[in-house]
Amino acid sequence: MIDQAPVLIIVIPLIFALLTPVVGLWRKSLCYFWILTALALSAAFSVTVFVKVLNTGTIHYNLGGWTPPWGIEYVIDHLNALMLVVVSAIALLTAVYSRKSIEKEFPNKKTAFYTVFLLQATGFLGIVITGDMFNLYVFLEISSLAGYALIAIGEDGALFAAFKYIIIGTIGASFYLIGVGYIYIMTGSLNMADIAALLQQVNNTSVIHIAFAFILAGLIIKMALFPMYIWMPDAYTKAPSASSALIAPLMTKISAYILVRVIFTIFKPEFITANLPVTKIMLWLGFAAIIYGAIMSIAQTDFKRMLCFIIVAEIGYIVGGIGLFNPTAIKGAILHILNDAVMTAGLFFIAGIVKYKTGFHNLTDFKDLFKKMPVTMGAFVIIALSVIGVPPTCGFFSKWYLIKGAIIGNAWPFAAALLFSSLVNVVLFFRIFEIGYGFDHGHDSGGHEELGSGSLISEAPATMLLPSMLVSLIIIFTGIYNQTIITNIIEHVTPNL
Amino acid sequence: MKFKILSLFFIVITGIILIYGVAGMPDLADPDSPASRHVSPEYIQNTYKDAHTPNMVTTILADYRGYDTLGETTVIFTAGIACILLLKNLKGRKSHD
Amino acid sequence: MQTIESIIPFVAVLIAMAGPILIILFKRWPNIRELMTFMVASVTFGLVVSMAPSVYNGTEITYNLIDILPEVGISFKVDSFGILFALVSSSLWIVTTVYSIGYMRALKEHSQTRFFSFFAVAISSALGVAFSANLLTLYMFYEILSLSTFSLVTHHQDKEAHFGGRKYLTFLMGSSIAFFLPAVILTYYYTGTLDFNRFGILTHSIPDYMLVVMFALFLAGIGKAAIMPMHSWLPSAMVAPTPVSSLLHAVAVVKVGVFSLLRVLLYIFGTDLLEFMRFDGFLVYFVSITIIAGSLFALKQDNLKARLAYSTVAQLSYIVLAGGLLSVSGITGGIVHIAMHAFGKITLFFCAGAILVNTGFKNISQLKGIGKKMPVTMIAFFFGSLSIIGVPPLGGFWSKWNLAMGTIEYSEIPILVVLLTSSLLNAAYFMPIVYNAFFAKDESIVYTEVKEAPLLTIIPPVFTALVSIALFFYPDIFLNLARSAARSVLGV
Amino acid sequence: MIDFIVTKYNYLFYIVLFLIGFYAIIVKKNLVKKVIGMNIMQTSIILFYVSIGCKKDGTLPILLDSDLHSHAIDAGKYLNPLPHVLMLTAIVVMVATLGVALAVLILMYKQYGTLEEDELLKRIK
Repeated sequence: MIDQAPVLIIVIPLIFALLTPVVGLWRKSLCYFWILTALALSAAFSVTVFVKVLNTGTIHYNLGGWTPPWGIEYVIDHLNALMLVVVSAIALLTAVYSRKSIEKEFPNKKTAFYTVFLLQATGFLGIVITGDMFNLYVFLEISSLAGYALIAIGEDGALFAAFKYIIIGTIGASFYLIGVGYIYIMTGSLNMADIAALLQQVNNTSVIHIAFAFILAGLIIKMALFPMYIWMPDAYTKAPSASSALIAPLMTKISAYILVRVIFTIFKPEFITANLPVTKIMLWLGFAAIIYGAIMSIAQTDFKRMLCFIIVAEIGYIVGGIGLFNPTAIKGAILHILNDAVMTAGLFFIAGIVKYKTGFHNLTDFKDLFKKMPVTMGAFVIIALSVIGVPPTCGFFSKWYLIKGAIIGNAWPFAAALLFSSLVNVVLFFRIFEIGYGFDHGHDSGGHEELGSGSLISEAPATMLLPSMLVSLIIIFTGIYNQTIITNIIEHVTPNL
Repeated sequence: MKFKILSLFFIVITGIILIYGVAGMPDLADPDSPASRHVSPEYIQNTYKDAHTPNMVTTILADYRGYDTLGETTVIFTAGIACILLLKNLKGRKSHD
Repeated sequence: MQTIESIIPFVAVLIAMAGPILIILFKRWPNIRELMTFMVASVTFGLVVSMAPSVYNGTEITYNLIDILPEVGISFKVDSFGILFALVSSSLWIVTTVYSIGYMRALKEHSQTRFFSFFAVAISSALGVAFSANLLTLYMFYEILSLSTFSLVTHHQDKEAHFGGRKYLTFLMGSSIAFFLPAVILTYYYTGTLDFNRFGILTHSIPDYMLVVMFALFLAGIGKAAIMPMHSWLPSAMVAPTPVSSLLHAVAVVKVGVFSLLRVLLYIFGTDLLEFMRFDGFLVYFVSITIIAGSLFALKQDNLKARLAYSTVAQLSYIVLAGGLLSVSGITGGIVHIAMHAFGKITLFFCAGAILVNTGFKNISQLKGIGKKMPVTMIAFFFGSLSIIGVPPLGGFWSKWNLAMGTIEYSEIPILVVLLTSSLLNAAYFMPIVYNAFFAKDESIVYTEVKEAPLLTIIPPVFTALVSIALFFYPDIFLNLARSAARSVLGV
Repeated sequence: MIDFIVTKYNYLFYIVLFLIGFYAIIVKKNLVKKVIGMNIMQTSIILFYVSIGCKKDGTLPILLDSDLHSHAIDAGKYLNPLPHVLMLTAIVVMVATLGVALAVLILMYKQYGTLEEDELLKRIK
C-alpha cells in the first residue's frame, strides 16, 4: 500500500470524482462527505509520501511498470512532496469550507459542482507529482477546464471573465505545448530527467532557446505575472466563494512551481545564466508586478479584487526572487510559494465568509465585523499580518530571504519594491481593520458599557470558521518552524550556484 | 485600426520568433532526427514483444503511456460535467432580450 | 561574566501574553476579570524580580526558544540593561492596573475587556523587547507592540481617535517596515548574526557609506524613540484613555523605542565603532535639537496631556544621549533616566487622568485654583514635575547629574548647556501649572461639587511620587544596574 | 533560403496556421470567431507534432507481418508513433476546451443577447 502511495494520491480523487455523479443521483447531500473522504485520503497519502521522501530521498514511481523514458514516471523530490502536502491540505480545507456557501449559492447544482471541484484538485495534484512534460500538460488542462467551469458559474459578469480566461488560458497552454514540442524534436524525449540529461548536448541551439521562451511565456500567462495578469482579477472576483478559495491560491502558485521545475530541473541553471538574459527579465518583471500590483490594489473598493492585485504582487515576489538567481533569494521564492498559497487561501476564506454573511464583498461590508465576528476577524488579522510581513508569521520569513537575496544580488530596486509592497499592504489591511473596527464619526460613543455585547455576535458557520482558524494557526507555525522547513526541505532543492 | 496594426505587429514578431526557432530544427522526415532515434525505436522494436499488438500507436496509447490516456478521458469527463454544471437549469436563467 | 540558562524570561513574557485568555474568559464578571489582570501583572512582576538578584550580581540569563533563521533564533537574554527596563515596566504595570480599574469604571468606558487584553499584550511585548537576545526577536516584539497599542490608542472609536490612530500607525509601522527592517537585514547580511554583543557586531570592514546608511536607517526606523522629526505620533496618541497614555506613552512604548535604539547603538554598532565613525558627536547634537525643541513645543500647549507628551519627547532624547556620551557617567545617566523619568512622568499622567475623571477638564487654563479642591493630586503632580526637572530630593536628579558628568567626562560641554537650558524650560512649563493650581484664582471657573478624585485613581500617583522621592535616597539598584551596563559596553 | 523552405516547409505551414489563429483571437470582436481562432491555433500545433513523426521511406506505425517475430526490427521503416499518441490526447483536450467554451457562449448569449465583445461589455454592468 505504502509503495503505491504516490499513484493513490491522484487515482483516489480521480475515481471518487468519476463516481460522484452516481453518489449524487442517490443522495445529493452525500456528495459533500464523498469528496471530503476523497481529499482526506489523498491528503493522508500525500503526508505518507512526504514522510517517506524525508526519510529516504527522492521517490521514482513508474506507472504501469514501464521504465522511463518509455513509460510515464512520477518523481517526488523534497520540493513537490511538500507541494503535494500543501495542495492537498488546502484542497481539503476548501472542501470543508465550501459546504455552506454552496448550499446558499447553488443548492441544486451540488453534484456537478463537487465533481468538478474534485477534478480541479486532482488536476493540481497531478501537475505537481508528475515527472513527464506531456503528462503535466494533460493535468494542466484538466485543472484548467475544471477551473473555467467553476469560475463561470459565479455572479454577474463571471461568464465573460471565464471566457476571457478560457481564451488566454488556452493560449498559455498552447505555448507550453509548443515548447514541449520543440524540446521533443531536439531530444526525442518527454521525461523530465531524461530531457535534462539530453539537453546538455543541444543547449546552444536556437530551438532550445525558443522552446524555453515559449514555456516561460506560457507559464507567465498561467501564473498571471504582470503584464499577463489581465484575465485574473475578473475571474477570481466573480467566481463563487468556494471556487475562488480553491483556484486563486493554487493555480498561480502551481504555475510558479512549474517554473521552478522547468528552470532548475529541466533546464539547468547554467543554461539559464549562460545563454539568455532571462534572469534579468524575470527580475524586472517581478519588480514591475510588485509595484503595479501594489498600486492597483490600493485603488480597489472590492475586497476580492483587491486580493487579486495582491496576488499579482506576490507572484512578482516569487518570479523576481527566482530572477535574482542566488541561493538565498531562491530559498525565499520557494518558501514564498508555500506561504503565499496558505495566506491567499486564508484571505479568500475570509472573503467568502463576508460574502456569506453580508451578500457582498466590498470593503465597506466589513463594517463592525470585529464586534459581530470576533473569531473570524482574529483569524483575518493574523493572515493579514502575514501578508504584511510581521514576525513571527510565515510571510515575514520569505520576505526576509527575498530581501536578503536582493541585497546579495545588489538589486536594490527590488528590495525597495518588496518594502514598498509591505507598506502598501499595511495601508490596505488597516483600512479594512478601521472599517471593521467601526469608528463612530457622529458623536462620542464612549459611555455605554458593553451593552448586550453577547447578543451582537453572529459568527460564521463552523465549517467556514474552522478552516480559517486552521489557516491562521498554520501561518504562525510555519513561521516559527520555517528554519526546519528550509533546512530539511528547501535546501535540498536549491541549486548550488 | 490602431489596435489592428499593433496586434499585426505583435503577431509578426511572434512569427519571426517561431521561424527563428524552427531554423535549427531537423528537416522534415529526417530519419536521423533525435525524435526518431531516441525513445521511439524501442517502441517500434518492443511493441509486439511487450503487448502482442502490431499497432504501435495502440500499444503506446493504452500501455506505455496509458496513464496519459486516463488523463485524456478525465479531460472529456471534466468537460462533460462542466457543461452540465453550466447548462443545468438553463431555462431558469432570465434573458435580457 | 557568568551565564546561566533559564526559561524564566520566556515564561515571564508568555504569561503576560497569555493574560488575555484569562481576561476574555472572565469577561462577564468585571471584578474577576480585573482581578485576573492584577494577578497576571503580579506574577509577571514576581518573575522579573526573581531574576533581578542574579543579574545584579553580574550573571546573564539566556534562553533560546527556537532557531528561526540560520544563527538567529527567538532567544532571550537578561542583562543589567534589560532587567532595569523590565523592572520599571512590570512594576508600573501593577500600579497602572489599579489606576485603570478606577479610571475606566469612573468614566464607564466601553469595551473594557478588549482594553485590558491588549494592555496585557502590550506590556508583554515590552518585556519581550527588554529580554531580547538579538535584533530579530527585538523587532518581532517591537512590531507586536505597535499593533497591540493601536487598538488602545483608538479606544474611544470616535473621529479624533480614528485620525490619531491612523497617524500613530503610519509613523510606527511605516518607519519600522521602511527603515528598521532593511537595517536589520543589512546587519544580518554583513555580519551573519544578529546577537547583541557588548562590543557591537558591526566592524570596520563594512564600507563606511554602508555604516552611515545603516545608522540613518536605524535612527529613522525606531520611530518609537520619538526623535524629531519622527515625534509627532506621540502627541496624537494622547487621544487614548489616560492609563494608556501614562503607562504606554510615558513608559512602555516610548521606552521600548529608546531602549531599542540604545541596544542598537551600544550592542550592534558598539562604542568603538560609534566613536570611530564620529556617530557619537552627530547623535548628541542631533538629539539636542529634540531636547530643546520638544520643551519649547511643550510650553505652547494648553492641553495638559499634550504638554506632557511634548515633555516626554524631550525627555526621551536625554536617554538617547547615552548613545553619544560614551563615558561611564554618560551612559549610566542615560540608562537610569529610563527608570527615573518613568516614575516621574507616570505620576504626572496619573494626576492628569484624575483631574479628567473628576472634573472633565483637559486644558491647563481651566486648572486655576484646583489645588484647593484636589490637594493630594496636585501635590503628587508637584513632586512628579520636580523629578522631571531634576532637582533633589527626587530621583530625576540622579540621571541629570550623571548625564552632566558625562558631558564633562566626554568633553561635550555645549551639551551641558543644552541640559541646563532644558531643565530651565522644564521648570517653565511645569511650575506655572502648580502655581496656578494653588495660588491663582479665576472667577469664571467655579468648582462646585468637586472633591478629591476616586480613591483608586489617587493611590497610584501618590505611590509613584513617593517612589520618586525614595529613588533619590536609594538609587543604588537602578544606578548600579545602569553602571554595570555602561562598564560592560565600554569594556572598563 | 530556398533550401530552408524546401526542407522545412512543414514548420512554415504550422507557423502560418498558428499566426492566423492567434490573429483571430486577438483582433476579432466576435466571441465565436475568437473560439474558432483558438481552434485553428490548437490545430496548427497538432499538425506540427504529427509532422515531427514523419520519416523518409517510413510506413504506418503498424508492424508488417514480416516483422512480427523478428528480433531486430529496423526502426527506420516505420513512422515515429509517439507524436501520434500525444496528439490523440491533444485533440481530445482541444475538443473538451471547445465544448466548455461553447457552453459558456450559450449561457452568455442567453443572458446578454449578444456575442459581440463591444456590445457585451456595455451590457455587463
